[in-house]
Amino acid sequence: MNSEGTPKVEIPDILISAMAQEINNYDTVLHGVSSPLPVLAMSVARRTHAPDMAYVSGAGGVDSEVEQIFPSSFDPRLNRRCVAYFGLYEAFDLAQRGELNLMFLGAAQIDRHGNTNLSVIGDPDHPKVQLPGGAATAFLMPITPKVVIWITRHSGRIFVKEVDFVTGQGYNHRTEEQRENELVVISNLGVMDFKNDARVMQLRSVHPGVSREAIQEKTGFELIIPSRVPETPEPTSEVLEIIRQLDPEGVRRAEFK
Amino acid sequence: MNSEGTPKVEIPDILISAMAQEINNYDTVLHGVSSPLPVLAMSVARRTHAPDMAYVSGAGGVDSEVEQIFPSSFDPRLNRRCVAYFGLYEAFDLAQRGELNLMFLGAAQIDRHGNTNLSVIGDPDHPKVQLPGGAATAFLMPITPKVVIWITRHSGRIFVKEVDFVTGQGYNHRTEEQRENELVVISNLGVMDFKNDARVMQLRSVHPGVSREAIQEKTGFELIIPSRVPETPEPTSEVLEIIRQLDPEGVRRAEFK
Amino acid sequence: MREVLTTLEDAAKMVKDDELVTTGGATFHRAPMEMVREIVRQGRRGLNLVDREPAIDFDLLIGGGCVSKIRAGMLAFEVFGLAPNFRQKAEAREIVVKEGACQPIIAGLRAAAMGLPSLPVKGLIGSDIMGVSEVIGGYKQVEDPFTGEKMVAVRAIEPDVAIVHAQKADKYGNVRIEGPFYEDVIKAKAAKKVIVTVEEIIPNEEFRKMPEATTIPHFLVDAVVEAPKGAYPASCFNYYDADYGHIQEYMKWANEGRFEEYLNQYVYRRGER
Amino acid sequence: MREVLTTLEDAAKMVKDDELVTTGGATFHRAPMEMVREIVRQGRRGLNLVDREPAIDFDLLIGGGCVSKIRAGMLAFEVFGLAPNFRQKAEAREIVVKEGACQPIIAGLRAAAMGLPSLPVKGLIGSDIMGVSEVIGGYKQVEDPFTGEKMVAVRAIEPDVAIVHAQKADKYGNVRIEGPFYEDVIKAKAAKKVIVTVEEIIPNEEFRKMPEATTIPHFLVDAVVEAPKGAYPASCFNYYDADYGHIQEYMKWANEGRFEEYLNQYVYRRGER
Repeated sequence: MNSEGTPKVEIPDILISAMAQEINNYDTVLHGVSSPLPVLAMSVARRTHAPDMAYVSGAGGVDSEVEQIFPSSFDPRLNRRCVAYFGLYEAFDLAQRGELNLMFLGAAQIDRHGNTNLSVIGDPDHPKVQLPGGAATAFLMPITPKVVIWITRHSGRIFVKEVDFVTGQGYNHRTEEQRENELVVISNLGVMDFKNDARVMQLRSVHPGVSREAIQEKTGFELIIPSRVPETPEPTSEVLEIIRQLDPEGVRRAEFK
Repeated sequence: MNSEGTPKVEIPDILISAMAQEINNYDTVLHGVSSPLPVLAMSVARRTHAPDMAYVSGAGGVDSEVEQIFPSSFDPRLNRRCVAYFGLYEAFDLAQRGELNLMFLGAAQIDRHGNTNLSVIGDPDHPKVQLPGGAATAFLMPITPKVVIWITRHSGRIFVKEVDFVTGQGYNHRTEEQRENELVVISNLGVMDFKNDARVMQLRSVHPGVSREAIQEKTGFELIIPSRVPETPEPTSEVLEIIRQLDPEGVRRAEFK
Repeated sequence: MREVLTTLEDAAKMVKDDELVTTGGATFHRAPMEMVREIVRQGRRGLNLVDREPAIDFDLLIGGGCVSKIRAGMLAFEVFGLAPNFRQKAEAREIVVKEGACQPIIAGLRAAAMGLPSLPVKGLIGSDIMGVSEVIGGYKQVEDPFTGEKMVAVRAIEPDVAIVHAQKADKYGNVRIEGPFYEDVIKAKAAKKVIVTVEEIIPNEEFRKMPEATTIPHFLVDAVVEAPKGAYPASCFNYYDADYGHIQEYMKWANEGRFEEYLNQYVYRRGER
Repeated sequence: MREVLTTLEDAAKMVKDDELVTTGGATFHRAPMEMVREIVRQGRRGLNLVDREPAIDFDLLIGGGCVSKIRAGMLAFEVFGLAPNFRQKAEAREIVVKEGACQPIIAGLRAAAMGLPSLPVKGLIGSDIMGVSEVIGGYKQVEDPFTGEKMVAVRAIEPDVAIVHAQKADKYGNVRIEGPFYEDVIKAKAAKKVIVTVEEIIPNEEFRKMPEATTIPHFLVDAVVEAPKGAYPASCFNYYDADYGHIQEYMKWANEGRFEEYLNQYVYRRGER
């Protein structure tokens, strides 16, 4: 139905759209640094199904009317027409009070329990690769009611049996109470969650054109694959238009290279 | 030398002038609630010998140009032309860092160790008189490098053998380190400090026209009285003029009634 | 953003009997008096009140019979003297008083605002305040885990309701306080429910034009009420000064045992609109 | 108020070898780049750096040979990738890296700002970050004295120097930050010495006209320097945007082993004035 004027769907669009779907209206949502996809997903949600969400930007603004994204997710231009400034330390206080509903986080490695690594490949004291660091991960992962991890290059090097370093706490590194918090993984191939008693990664949906077998093959551990796995919904033309309007220069594609 | 145009010196003037003398240039000084005398003393100091002090008002303003005082020491008009707002909680953080040099506090009772009571006369659970409460006293007394207590009605009912309730910590309720902090008491009769090894109250100066014997008589415990006790210096005409300019309605006299 | 604009009456109903309540402002400045009057009119009972340095707002709630317990750093009428209803009811033991100190009350509120169960403070040790029987919140002597320094841990104070009077808000609950904030932003973060009365409701557009002036963002606020002169007889910076004459009259009536008359004239009768 | 206006050169001399330094801003925004360049020019050595999410400011100090230890929540060049000098020197073990997380770094700075030896935070437990060998600061698992809740106490981080770039200041050190503050006010309170570079020195009178816009009062500030374009190539809100082209060029030179050329062209040569 790729009608005239509707742009072609690309992989980043599918991730952004799926990430936006994780946001409910009235949620208070925060994004952090290096987060073009979360900024776009939050903007899409606000302009579509979640107009009343509280949009808290790592750049400092609340409910900004984002006009365009930039290579930095802290660019002050992202605070355009915000209603207030709210510092990251204040947003973290909110998280400690349990009032931050959703956070988007990245990962360089992830395992079947949902542990993520953003710190180091190899021995931490003798790093093979020094990663940028976990930022808010170790703090927010266990205590936030819902965390969405986005991964742009789904492969066995990233979806590993065991992470080299537990930056973010998977379900096997959490308290009983923290195991109630939701974790969703959205990659360039599909959407995964942990909605089973064992709290291990299971396939929730596959992106259009991706088979369950292909995902399993590119995952370094055994995924739980239910008998029925739907397709991730394609982004609507409205969503595609918002993405193209906010990111005319294609910043969103940088992470996929 | 009560020359033409110089106003008559009153007891409040002597207290205010003596309180102002306790402030050094470059000191960071805070006043609290119900504090017309401290507000006047700080204003006098800034306009005379301590122009570079940091004047932090309990009303919220920093280095305000106070034009007139009011029955409330938190009146926002006291913040006139301030350079910044600095909340009381921020000033308390400063105190915890040891960077608040001087605080003025009141007292309903005081004893020879410098313990003050602002809480209750009689048994705290069955109060004979419910006092207003200690405000910042229990927090600031022991940790502030210099505390100045002002008392407007020097008598044996206020200067007592033992306070009914220790709101503010005298030297016998302090750690070794806290015993280094200075405590000065300025009453309507004289100035007292604790500059002796035992850290008990001793007379530093008597106000003009007050004898050492009169002070001892109105004090419910034995004061240490050095062999030479000077007179408290009279306020200069400049100081008197500042006081009258800032307090044309005589708010400063309310506490002496 | 969700619309939270409501009426004084409906907002006051969010305050339930026996709840823990804190009010904004300090002594005679930006006290939420109109909401206090409405709470008295609605006959709320058994409230627990906590604040650093309240004055006429707490005293009116006490005089109106709404209060069972108090925790304050200081409750007085500045140079005018003791808070009349507070003193009478405390000495008659009709209310329970927890002697507080400003810093632990601030720290307790900050702990709640930060989502922490407690916060350590300096000072306090050696004061009899440490031993006063617990009414609301509490102290515990602790040692810092790194330095061993003796500190006092203050339990978080999470009010059921914070009532703040401010200058401006929009219908979504974005709030602009002008002049000193006191602990009002901390209180809005610490409390479970936040009610804000304002001199003026202004368009959301005004907040977007000057976001740096917003002091409380909408998602912390549960109800906004337009209440011009809502702090009277307390001051509201940029709008009106404290009416010290009225405050002295209030004291006179209360101290002369004629407080019912004050209530009739300034609280109940004002409700007949 | 004491005059603290000085030159870039003299202010930079307040930063001593081996001191613990934090910088204002976040990633590519209001980073105090002009002061960083001056510190590189003056050949400071052995600095310990701490910040939540620094970027080119820390990376330039590392590339300039000034740094021995780093503690950061994240040190990267946003979507452009890894911080080039940081990565090279960390992997070559020429600098020691303490993996941090944003919240404990913020909490450590807040503890220092509040005059507390430590501050508890939630989260963290279960992360390997807890076990990383201590370089700067530290964590300790504790239980809340009231609730028994398991928390992580974070040791106070009291930098020897905080370097902040802001939009405006007066000669006494009253500072006005426009747009987001990040942790800059906390850092000014936490550090022993505070150096502020600004786009513009404005008269004290401007602060008195609009005190609500003052973000750091003079008594927290030890030196003020007029440094127009002082955040470049980072952004300075209301003055200029980040120069992402320059930042990518910086990365290219560093990644291609030509960082000395960058230093010659943009740091040393600029110093010849």
